[in-house]
Amino acid sequence: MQRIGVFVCHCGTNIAATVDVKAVAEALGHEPGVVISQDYQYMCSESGQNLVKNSIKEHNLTGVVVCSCSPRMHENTFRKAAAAAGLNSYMVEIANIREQCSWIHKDIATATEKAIILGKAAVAKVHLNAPLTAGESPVVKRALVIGGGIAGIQTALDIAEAGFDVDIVEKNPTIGGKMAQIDKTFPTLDCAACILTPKMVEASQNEKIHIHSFSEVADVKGFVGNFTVKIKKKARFVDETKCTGCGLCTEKCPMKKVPNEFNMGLDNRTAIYIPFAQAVPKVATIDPNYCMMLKNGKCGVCSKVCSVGAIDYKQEDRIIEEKYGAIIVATGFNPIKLDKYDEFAYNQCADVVTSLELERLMNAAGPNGGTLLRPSDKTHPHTIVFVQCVGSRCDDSKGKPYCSKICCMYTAKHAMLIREKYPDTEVYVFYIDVRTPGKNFDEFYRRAVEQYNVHYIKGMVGKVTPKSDGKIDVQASDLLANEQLHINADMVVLAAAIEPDKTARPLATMLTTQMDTNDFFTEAHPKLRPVESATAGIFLSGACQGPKDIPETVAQASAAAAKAIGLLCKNSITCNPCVAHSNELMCNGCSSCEKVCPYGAITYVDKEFRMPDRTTAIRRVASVNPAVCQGCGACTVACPSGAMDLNGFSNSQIMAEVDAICK
Amino acid sequence: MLKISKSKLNELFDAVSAKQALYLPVDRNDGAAEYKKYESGMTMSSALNTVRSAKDFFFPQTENLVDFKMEGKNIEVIDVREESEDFVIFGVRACDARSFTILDKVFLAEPVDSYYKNRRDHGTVVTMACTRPAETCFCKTFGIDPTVPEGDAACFDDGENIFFLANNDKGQAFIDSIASLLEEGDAAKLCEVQEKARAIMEKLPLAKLSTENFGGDKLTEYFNSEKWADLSEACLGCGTCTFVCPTCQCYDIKDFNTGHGIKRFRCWDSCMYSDFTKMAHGNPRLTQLERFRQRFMHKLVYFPANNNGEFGCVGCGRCLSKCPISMNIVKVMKALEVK
Amino acid sequence: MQVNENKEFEPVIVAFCCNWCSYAGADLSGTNRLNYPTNVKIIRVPCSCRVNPMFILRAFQRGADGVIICGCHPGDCHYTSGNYYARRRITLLYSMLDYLGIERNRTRLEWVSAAEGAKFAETMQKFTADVKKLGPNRRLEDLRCRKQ
Amino acid sequence: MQEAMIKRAKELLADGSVNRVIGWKRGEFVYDVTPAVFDSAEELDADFVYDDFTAANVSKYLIKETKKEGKILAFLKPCDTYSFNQLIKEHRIVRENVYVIGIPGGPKLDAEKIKAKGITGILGAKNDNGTLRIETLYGEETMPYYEAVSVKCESCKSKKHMVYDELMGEEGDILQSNRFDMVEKLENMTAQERYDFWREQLSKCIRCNACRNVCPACSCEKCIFDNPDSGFENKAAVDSFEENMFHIIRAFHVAGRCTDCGECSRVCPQNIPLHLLNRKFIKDINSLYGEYQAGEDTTSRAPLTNYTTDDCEPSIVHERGVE
Repeated sequence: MQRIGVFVCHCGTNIAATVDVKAVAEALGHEPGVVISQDYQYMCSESGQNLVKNSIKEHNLTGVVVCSCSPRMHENTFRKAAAAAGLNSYMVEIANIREQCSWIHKDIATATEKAIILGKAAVAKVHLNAPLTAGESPVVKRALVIGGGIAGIQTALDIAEAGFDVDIVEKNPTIGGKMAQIDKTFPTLDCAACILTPKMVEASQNEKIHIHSFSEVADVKGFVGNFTVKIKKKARFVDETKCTGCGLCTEKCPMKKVPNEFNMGLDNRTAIYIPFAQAVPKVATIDPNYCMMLKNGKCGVCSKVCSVGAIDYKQEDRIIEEKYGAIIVATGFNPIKLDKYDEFAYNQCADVVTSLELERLMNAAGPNGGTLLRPSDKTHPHTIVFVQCVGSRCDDSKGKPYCSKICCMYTAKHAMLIREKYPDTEVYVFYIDVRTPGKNFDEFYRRAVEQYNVHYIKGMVGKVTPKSDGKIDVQASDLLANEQLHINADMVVLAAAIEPDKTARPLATMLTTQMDTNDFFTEAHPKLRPVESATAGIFLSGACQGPKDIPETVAQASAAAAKAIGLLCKNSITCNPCVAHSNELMCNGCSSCEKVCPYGAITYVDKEFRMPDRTTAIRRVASVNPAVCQGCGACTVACPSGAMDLNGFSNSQIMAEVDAICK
Repeated sequence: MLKISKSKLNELFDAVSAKQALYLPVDRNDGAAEYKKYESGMTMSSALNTVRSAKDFFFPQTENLVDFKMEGKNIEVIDVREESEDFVIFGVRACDARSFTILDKVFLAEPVDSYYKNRRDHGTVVTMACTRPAETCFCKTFGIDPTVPEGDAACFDDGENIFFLANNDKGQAFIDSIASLLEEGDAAKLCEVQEKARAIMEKLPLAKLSTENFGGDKLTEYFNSEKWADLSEACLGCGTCTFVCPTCQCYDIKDFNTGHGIKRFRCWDSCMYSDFTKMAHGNPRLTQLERFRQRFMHKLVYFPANNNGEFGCVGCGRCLSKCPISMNIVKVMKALEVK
Repeated sequence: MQVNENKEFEPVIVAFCCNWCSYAGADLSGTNRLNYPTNVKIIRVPCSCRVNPMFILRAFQRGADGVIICGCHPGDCHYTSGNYYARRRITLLYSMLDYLGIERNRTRLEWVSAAEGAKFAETMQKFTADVKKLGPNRRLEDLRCRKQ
Repeated sequence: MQEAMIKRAKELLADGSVNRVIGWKRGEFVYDVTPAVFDSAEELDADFVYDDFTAANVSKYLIKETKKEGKILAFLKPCDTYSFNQLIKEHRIVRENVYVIGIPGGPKLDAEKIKAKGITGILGAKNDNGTLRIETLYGEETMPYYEAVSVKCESCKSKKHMVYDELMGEEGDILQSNRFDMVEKLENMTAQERYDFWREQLSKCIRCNACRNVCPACSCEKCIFDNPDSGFENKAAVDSFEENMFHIIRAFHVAGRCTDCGECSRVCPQNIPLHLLNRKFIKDINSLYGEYQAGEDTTSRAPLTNYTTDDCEPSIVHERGVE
């Protein structure tokens, strides 16, 4: 018979206001096995925990029930407290009488009645609890960073700094990500390349960092501390080890009409290409969709001109397998496609561009070598209209419900830069409201308005219509002046909403991590664990978790790195002891459990048993690897004989709860 | 001899059931017969026997012994025994009738089983003589004459009429209670029917089966017989034979937790079950062979040993037709017999 | 549960909630103060695939009038595949109960994510109402467990 | 056929390719045959029988038999081979210790069905093209042969052997059986009617466990219903709930593994149509998750240890059929 202590928390008035905590403590005191039952103001407080500790010692309790908030909140708190008092932490059960009782019910009588039943269920369960000790599993001292943008690079650098090997998997031929395409950064207006490319070089030169560019994660198995990942190195038809990046091939390649994705398709590249001058690794890649040689075997110029013979048309995708202790997701973002936004004539008019396209148009390495010209006729624009929140904060199906966060600031930046470089250009910005939280952000925005006379107009652009004379009619409303406007513009820049990269969803499935409805990765706790995913050993870096500007991204990247380092520092991690185990005497070796185990934690062994008829026989029985088992319990139901059971959620425990609730 | 025309039988049933509960064998839609509480209009089954024996009336498959009421930490014991209602079982066959005397030896011997006695005292057994014995019948082997059945009162069917005969006061009381419906009748035709039946008895495939080689003194030669291995080989270890058997009397006592109390009940046990007589130390009969042997040794050796020669079988033949693999006491006796 | 004239029938409802989505969803409806009937009592299980059909029958035996299972939406299972197995098992079980003539509305399965506090509350309100309409569970009850 | 089988069995015993033979043993009457293991030619000559009444499925015995020394010859009817395969799949039978000879199957007869007609004193039974001529203590009785056919053979699903080392007689075909008709009939009843139907049937249950113990899919070392630690042990159905509980859970535990061999219904002393529970699951699985026949092979994944991401939702139960 257990000696159980029951502790009922008031949670200030959160519980006590709707649940008669004294009555609950009183009622549970009469339950069999309960030797002490009392209520307290704040159980999670220092003194509350001490109450538990002291009671355990005084009444030498073998089990503890805390009626309080959700176990997701404080189960660990009380488990630690119990452990501190020398009681196995798995002898603690929580009755959730706040989230699932006091907060949802109004009538004190019925709420109290329910709280008592929930308490009884917890007591009934504790009666069947058994002390559990967590096993240990080793940690592979190597990290995987998925995504080679600024987030991934920063995370990798920090982890390498701490002395651990780290691999970056980047799906594009070069790392650098979106930041590499950006011209200048707010609020300091320093050149993005000037601050990014050194980091890219640093990453490539750090012997702890191993970059798998033009590669994708193909499969993830395993668990925290011990992931096995298959990485697909896509064929780039160039031997990375040989290519010097001299670029001769790209000059000689006859296929010169390939839209250049680095410049947002605003100019062209060749079929064999190096994305941009500072690419890392600086290695050429052949685009099989355009290369004549790969398409119909005619050409082969690049291999002729390559002095080191790096070209290899026969190259195929390779799968490499690597073990990791931690995985950091840094898959980043993309601007949404604007096809659905005909009102802005994005598809109809070349001079209606997205902000990212504008970045390239203004960039020295861009299509026009840095002079801002209209894509259509390469003339200098005199009137430019910026449209904010295109697809952001949007309740219809076309766009995204959330605020993309970065647009207000980069638009202010663009406006300012244009006014700076081309004072003769009029700049209009149509906004819903201007959001400038962040260090020196609002000052920056005000400079745009006050110093640079950018025309900020609160209001929405209704329609953008290209005119025959090449001009663009922008029809909008000024909400403050409450009037309709027509602006005769030369260019329109759309601040397109940003969304998670398309590769994120399938990746989340491989990693068994959760995502929100917008495909942003869900953090383990919105406030307290912002860079961890709910799945142990998987961390979140940068915009894959939500829209972020560069400083925020870098900050989170380092935070994720710190978390990962914390894990990698350990030689082994204690695993969850609430795992399945099979009663070999009951097991008949049918393999049902093995088939449903998502982790391959169940294997079969032939063991010798003494049979009822006093003979010994070899029987095939299931055995569970506690380090691999994650405790889902699928096997326990697949097993008809009930040989398979789950620690902490055993058949008898759950049934005891059922009985207590139903009686 | 008092009789009633079969056409008037329902009047009789109505009269009896007006005074006390009346149970009789009725046909189920699946062709088998079972005892049912009489409701006006029911017709008695002509089947030779019911699937479940009549022992249920005195020794039901499950019965509540005592309750424990739990409130918080206190437990209250509640005696649930109550006086049984008076009832009549009508149309019991000779074999089942004999099974009661066997059960009595178990349950009415000291210490008396009050649950059993309660029902026994309040039940009146009215038997029905057999006219069409089946190939599986071997009651004769155990000295039973199915044409003159035991029971408190016996009935005889001559085709048109049912004749009544009291075997004891209880039976007499029963007949008196329905006397108004009965009339004196000539039993001549009845004797022919009985003779026919007896003639058939002689021709039964199992007519020659005898118990002379069995009994309390045969322990050693049979217990270690090497035949058991073959005999028990195909046994599924199910409880069919024991549960359809009118004389099997083993039971288990179990507690059921209702959530707010405990119901302690007893239920039939089967020596074929793996946990039969399982005790704290474990199970004394670990293999199916041992459990299988137990059943037949009990009926053919142990029981007579303890009950001055009375065997624990009445030859009703239920196990012969119901065993899923058709292994039964007859095959066992024939296999064991030292010729 | 007994019905007596002066008091309206209050069903006992057992809700098995997976720890990662639905239990969190229940917490969320609490955090957002979204009311649902007190009849609903939640049992936390690691995953919907931990719910053994025997638990469901056990609940009815012991006096439950309705049993509902909540798990992560298909595709979101914390254990990747658990709720897919649960879906098949529970579908077949419910179908069998229906086949045996047990009222359909006594059993339900709903996918409730950690973000769907509102859905959780609505689901429980609806389910409780449906079970109330059915009245006390008689077809799958164990008379010995009935409260005197 | 019987003679041919005995002859072949004796050959295999003689040349030492098998050490034992499992088959059926003659009984006291025409119908009470018992599954038995034969070790010698003499035993075979004396007692081996294969006739209208050898309905028993011997494949489950092979769990025990193939763990013994030496090799055993098993005569398997088409339906028995499904059970055999399923047991192989579940690692219950040591394949290399058994030599399988496929033999033609039923329809087999069930003496209980003859007796149900009120025919008693059975001494012999012969099939006189379609009419069953029964010799009894009270003279000859006749009945249509098909009316005496064992419930397991009433709607035969296949005459094809799924596995054998050697085949006697013709290779048969998988049949278009009407085995789901009764299930459909029940599905089309109202909930109340279904409830009443099953109450009437299951209330007959005496918990003898014959259905479970004969079932080739029920091969647990210890059944949860016998295991005091499982929390579900119940030796007798004390309450109608326990009748439901036992049969629902048993059917669920064999769902996707049950080959529909029909033994459960054949052996039930109370004639409960237990196969209708298993067939309900089989029918549901076929319609919801695609045609699946347990025992057809030894490798495929059983429906309940498998899934697709677009499986139907349980709510389908509430939407289809009669409430």
